Amino acid sequence: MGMRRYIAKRVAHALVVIYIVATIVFFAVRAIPGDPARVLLGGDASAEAIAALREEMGLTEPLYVQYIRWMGRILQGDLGTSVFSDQSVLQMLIGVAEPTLSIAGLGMLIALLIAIPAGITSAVKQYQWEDYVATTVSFIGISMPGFWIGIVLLIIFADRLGWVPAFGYVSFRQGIIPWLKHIILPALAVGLPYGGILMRMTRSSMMEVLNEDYMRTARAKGLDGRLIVFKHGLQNALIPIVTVAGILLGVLLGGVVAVEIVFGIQGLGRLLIASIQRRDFPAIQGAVILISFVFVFMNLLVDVLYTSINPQIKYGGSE
Amino acid sequence: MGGSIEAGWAFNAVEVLDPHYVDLYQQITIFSNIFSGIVKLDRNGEIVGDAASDWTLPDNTTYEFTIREGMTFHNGDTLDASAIKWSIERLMGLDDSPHIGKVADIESVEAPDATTLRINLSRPVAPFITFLTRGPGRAGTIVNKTAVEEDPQRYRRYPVGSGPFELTERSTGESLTLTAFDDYWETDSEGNSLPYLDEVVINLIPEPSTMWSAITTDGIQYADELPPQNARQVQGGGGSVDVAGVSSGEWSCLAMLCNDPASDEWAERQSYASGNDQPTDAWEGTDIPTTDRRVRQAVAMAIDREELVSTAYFGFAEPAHSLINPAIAWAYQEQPENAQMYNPERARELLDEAGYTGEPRFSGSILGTPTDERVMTVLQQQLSNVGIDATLDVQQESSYWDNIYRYNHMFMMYGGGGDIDPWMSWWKQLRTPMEEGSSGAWQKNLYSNENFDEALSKSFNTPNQDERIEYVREAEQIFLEDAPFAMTTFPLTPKGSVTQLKNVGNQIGLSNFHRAYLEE
Amino acid sequence: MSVSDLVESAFSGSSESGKTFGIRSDLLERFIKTIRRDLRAKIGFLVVALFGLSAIFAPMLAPYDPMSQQFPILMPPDPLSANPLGTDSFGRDLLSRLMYGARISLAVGLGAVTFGAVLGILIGLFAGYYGGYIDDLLMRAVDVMWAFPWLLIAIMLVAIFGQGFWNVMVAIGFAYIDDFARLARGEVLAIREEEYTMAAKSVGLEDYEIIFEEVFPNTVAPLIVQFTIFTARAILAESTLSFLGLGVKPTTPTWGALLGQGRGFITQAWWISIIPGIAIMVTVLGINLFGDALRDAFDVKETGQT
Amino acid sequence: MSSQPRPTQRAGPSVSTTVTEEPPLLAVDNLHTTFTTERGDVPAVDGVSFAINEGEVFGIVGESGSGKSVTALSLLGLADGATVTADRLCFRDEDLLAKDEAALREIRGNDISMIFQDPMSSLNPVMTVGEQIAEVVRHHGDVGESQSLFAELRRKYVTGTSESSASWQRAVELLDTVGIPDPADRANEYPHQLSGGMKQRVMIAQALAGDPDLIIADEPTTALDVTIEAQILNELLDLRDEFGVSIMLITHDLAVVRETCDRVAVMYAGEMMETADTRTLFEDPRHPYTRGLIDSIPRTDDDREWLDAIEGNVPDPTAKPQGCPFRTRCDAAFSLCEEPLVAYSAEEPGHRTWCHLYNDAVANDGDEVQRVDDAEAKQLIQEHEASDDLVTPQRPNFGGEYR
Repeated sequence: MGMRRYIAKRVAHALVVIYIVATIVFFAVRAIPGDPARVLLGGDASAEAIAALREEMGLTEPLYVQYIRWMGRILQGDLGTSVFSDQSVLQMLIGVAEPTLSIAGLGMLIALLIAIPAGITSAVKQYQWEDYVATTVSFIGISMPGFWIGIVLLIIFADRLGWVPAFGYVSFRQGIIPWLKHIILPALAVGLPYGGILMRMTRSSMMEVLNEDYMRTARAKGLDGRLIVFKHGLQNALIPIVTVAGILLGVLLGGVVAVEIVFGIQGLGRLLIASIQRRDFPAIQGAVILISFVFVFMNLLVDVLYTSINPQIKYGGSE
Repeated sequence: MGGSIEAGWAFNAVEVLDPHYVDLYQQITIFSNIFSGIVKLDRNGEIVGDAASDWTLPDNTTYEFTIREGMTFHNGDTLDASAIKWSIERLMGLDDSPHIGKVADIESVEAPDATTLRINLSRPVAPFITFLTRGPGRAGTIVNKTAVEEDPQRYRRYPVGSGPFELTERSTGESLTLTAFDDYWETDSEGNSLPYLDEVVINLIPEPSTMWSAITTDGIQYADELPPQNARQVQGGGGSVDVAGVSSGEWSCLAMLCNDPASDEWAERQSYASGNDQPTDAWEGTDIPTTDRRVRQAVAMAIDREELVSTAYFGFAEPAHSLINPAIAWAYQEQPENAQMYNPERARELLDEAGYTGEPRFSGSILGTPTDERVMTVLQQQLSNVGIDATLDVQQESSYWDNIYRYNHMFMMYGGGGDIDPWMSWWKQLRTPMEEGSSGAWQKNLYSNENFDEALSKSFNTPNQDERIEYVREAEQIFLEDAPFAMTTFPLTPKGSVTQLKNVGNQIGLSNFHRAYLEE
Repeated sequence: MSVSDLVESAFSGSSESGKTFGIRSDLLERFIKTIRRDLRAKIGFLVVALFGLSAIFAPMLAPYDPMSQQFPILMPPDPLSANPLGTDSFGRDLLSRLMYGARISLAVGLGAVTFGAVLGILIGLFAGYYGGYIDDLLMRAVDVMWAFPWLLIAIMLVAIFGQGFWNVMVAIGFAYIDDFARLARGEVLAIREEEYTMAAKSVGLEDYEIIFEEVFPNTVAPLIVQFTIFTARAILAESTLSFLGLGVKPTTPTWGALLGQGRGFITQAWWISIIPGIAIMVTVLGINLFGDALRDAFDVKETGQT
Repeated sequence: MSSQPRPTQRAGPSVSTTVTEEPPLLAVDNLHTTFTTERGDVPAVDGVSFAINEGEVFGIVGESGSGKSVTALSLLGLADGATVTADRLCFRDEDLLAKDEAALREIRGNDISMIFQDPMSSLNPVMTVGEQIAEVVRHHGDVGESQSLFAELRRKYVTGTSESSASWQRAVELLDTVGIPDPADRANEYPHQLSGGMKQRVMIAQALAGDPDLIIADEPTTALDVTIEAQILNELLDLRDEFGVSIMLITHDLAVVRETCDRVAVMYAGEMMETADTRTLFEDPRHPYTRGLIDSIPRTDDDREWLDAIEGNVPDPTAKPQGCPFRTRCDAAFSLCEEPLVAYSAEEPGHRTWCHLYNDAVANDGDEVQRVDDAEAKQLIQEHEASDDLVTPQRPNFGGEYR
């Protein structure tokens, strides 16, 4: 049936994109000046030792050979071994993915919880005080660097008030409450700017919907205001927002990197930056692939969700 | 007593803990809780027995150790002379180990019986005994045969030693758990078995500010390294945190290019150090002021070390007037004669003499890593005060190392750590590079002086400390005369512990918990 | 659907929509009218002007040399003292550094978006105008770019080409290419079939003539709005990169770098990280307000999809 | 017949003296609907009076922008951002102006329901047509299904409306009534799956769902092609016969009026021009504008060019000419036309014309003025004027109604 074929098509497309991304990254990292062998052995290692290690790491082979080898391994789901830690990149990624995804997830949740109601309110109460408050706040939210929000929150709630720990991450497996305590500030830091944008979106989208003929129809039927907004308006208003939420993931993921640094959380972003500084090629490639993967597939998911909340589209995509 | 503590290490990811591969101080400070050495440094920085109860030098090239009885590895294997023999010979076989040089002069290792270990050197090596210390030395740190042979790769991350603690758990980028080793041989004066602590969880907290808030909010009880700017807040105590600034045998300087790598004299020679056959032509047709000794002396005098200490280090450093660092108790002098002292007037005179009178007198760039940034920023200002215009080139570590061996910068931030013998800061760094052997292998600034080389060789071949000190002083004087390095500071590492935590061993920058305890 | 659209719509105040064509003639006029009429525009313009000027004239206005370490370190702000905004950890005057910082931050912001806009618009125009496989090719390329979160692109580029003013500018701008491309393409598609394009074709104008003389001018309005809003984002981007230590040379004062340097002192010298943050916030807020007003003035359509 | 001048009575009462005895279903007297914009006040409806009786089809005809749709919206308080005033706005003698939003909701859908011009945009794209009808049934409240916000949202987002529920059954029934084939399946489809005609039928079914006494159909057929148009109109008439519901049919198309309406009012620029029963209007059109319209009927197939019959365009509502808004385009315009308009009754009961040609002081042959006694004429006009100023109830400007 249409749905399945549509998804299949999009998945294929997504995979192609990821493949290209991976390829670009492969060559990009090798363009980064600096020698992993030297970083690994430390500055003062002997030339011989370094040469030996480069050999061992397969860095001496011609680029295309390296590339083919690497692709081969990727296809078997092997992302290689970290130059720096002798550890399978996959394991490393799994290790760091949890905190990052926790923060991103909670961040997005916060964003949505703030954005949707606020957006609706300010659309419905257009040019009344609720609208002005919501709009102003969202504007301020949009205008702050996420990591800076993080710093401010850290100073206030962790350092001054001491309500939550200032650093690190504990897995939810060690208990939901501690987990939340560790990620709430980072999540807020990434969520607020994101929520700001979403709120603006919701507002304008909702306002368009409110002016639609079918909303007038609903009123002519004698339905009560709240019912009209939430039953007839909301779903229509959400249609564009869903798409946007997906796109914004990029913004959000980007935000998480800096926020992880502020809160000293060993996440994907941190790993990526550290790996780049150490020229840990396999790790960099792995991280980038993972990020693009999450990004592309979240958007795929969003597209599917989109088609499901919008009965008007036949699965030809949202074009 | 007992109890367990959370500790913080300012590091991204501590992976390799196999002492024969470990290169970074944060790793040393961890594994010296896990391993025993043949010898170790006591709290005064003196070398004392560890696995060896005692040792003698029948002659200049032979070390004979008496090994304690009843020591075992964490996995139950007995630790006797032959186990140590195996450990040393393993290192001798590891080409890719950064420490192989330390055992290069070993002719043979013998273990005639369980309690006797004899090491024969091919020639006298004065600092040799320091190589065998548990912490910084690493050559004499004893690894476990069974575990290594089982899986060398795994051993790098899950080392098995014989120290007071064993590594029981680790999660990458997060934490390592050290658990007290019940069969640890050593006891305190009352005969209580050591260590007192049951468990030390080492959290990796790369973020200085979060390290600080962690220890102030009692998230951790010990910090291997605190951000100096915060540490300075609690100096003088009073708070819930005690901070100790300890020397880890660390020194730092501004290395100055002493010769043109492309010159006839050096074109070949530089490759012994750098491994690049083609010397850079970066200097072609340009004059390199720092090749003039007077200029180097001037730079050394332009540096206000007190200000450096207070601004760049927030007080956590000693001003360095020479290259012998405080951790080398027997050779360290705060101000030897002709020490490098702050004297801007004289510096300007010297620069005038050298013919650099312009405005600026000359310009050059300083190469450094992000960690050097504070120091570089202050130096830049100080150099400009004597008319030298320095631009800062901050490189990520990887590209820093690439650049430094291209000799394309006039100034380089450089230093060393864990140097517990003068040889460690001199031999590879400043001696003339040779095609064979480690001499000058780490030359950053192409310095060469026969007399200096000579003095070093002598001091290297004279194990007897009293005779040796003469040659050390001689070399030091030549160093101060030629000023290949403008010394800046001996950095101190601010170690923080909550007031209840007592008696952590911080000699030469270590964090040894094996006598540490929590006060009720 | 591209980020550009969502940002557009995210910032759009009015739900009234409808494309405006042939606005080139009265563009400037509308500009001025907007500023005169719309409060948001007024505020925004004033803020931007204020920071812009203080940046341009920093050498004259700044009380001290931003590099000279002449004061006691970590002095808290005190309006009446020599350092109204306090000093940093080297004893440098924060106010002066902030002023000089504005130069780089704003310059990088503008430069980055200009770079992204020029490339993106070119791509978009050609893709949209020619359609067919050229379109496919260019747009697939854009798709791939879009699969990278912007920060990734920036980090990579900086890692490869090294830090420094121009590199960072490009690194940031690179991430906007796809957004501009999509927007420009969308606009072109919308008006490609308009009468005047047809007319131009019929009188036998060269393609490039049509593109640049007929089509492009009519895509200007949305692009201007886009440009304004992205400048705001570029400034944020710069601050993030500098904060990660991947910005313009570590030693040059930019707002982000100041923030970064403040990081180690959060607990004892909040002002080092808070004050530059506020500067960033106010500027970006100003630009956003301005852009928002512009959108309403230009009555730019907010499209849901690409 | 005597051409004896009869003093015309006040509009209000005169309305009730039309064909039937019992009070009209809907009585509108001197309705004003004014939008406040930054370009000044816009009087979209400017003094409109008419009445609709039980079971009657009443047509309001006029060009686009003549205020006919706004009139309809004003009745139900759906004219957003407008201030509505009237001497009288009564449904079954209940004053609609006096009602607050909540009270109006009770009226909407239940007593008076609307059918809008464009079925494509007037149906909610994300709800099945069945549900869109069913919710009205529930709102009508005699099926005993909860219509609380929570219940409704649960139906919408969680459970969906059960096919066995009374409201759904009724919805299917209604779809059947309006002639939609296999309604049970159709009920589960979304608007975009239906043809234009189908959609409009759904709209009608929806309008019927609360079995109202009055259906306001605002250009119900403009968006449809001619063949469908006929079907839909017949559908409406059948319903009238079947349920005895009254219909207020708003259109720009006199042909449609002739086919369907019992009585009709002609509007121009927010004001009434003429009202009469359909036959009379077509046989004896008195207003020049009405004549213009009738002359142009043959060309109804196209709905833009037909006004060529009358030169010029509808005046900008913000800048309406003094007195008769039509005078600028009127061939018969003369000295009195700048005086405020008042209604002049003709012989036919209920036939009234807002044109000074019919002032008793004016002698004319219906197209041209022979003689005017200005003094007397103006005096007569003032009498009409005077009779208008009494306290007018008004509905405040609600703005958007989503509270």
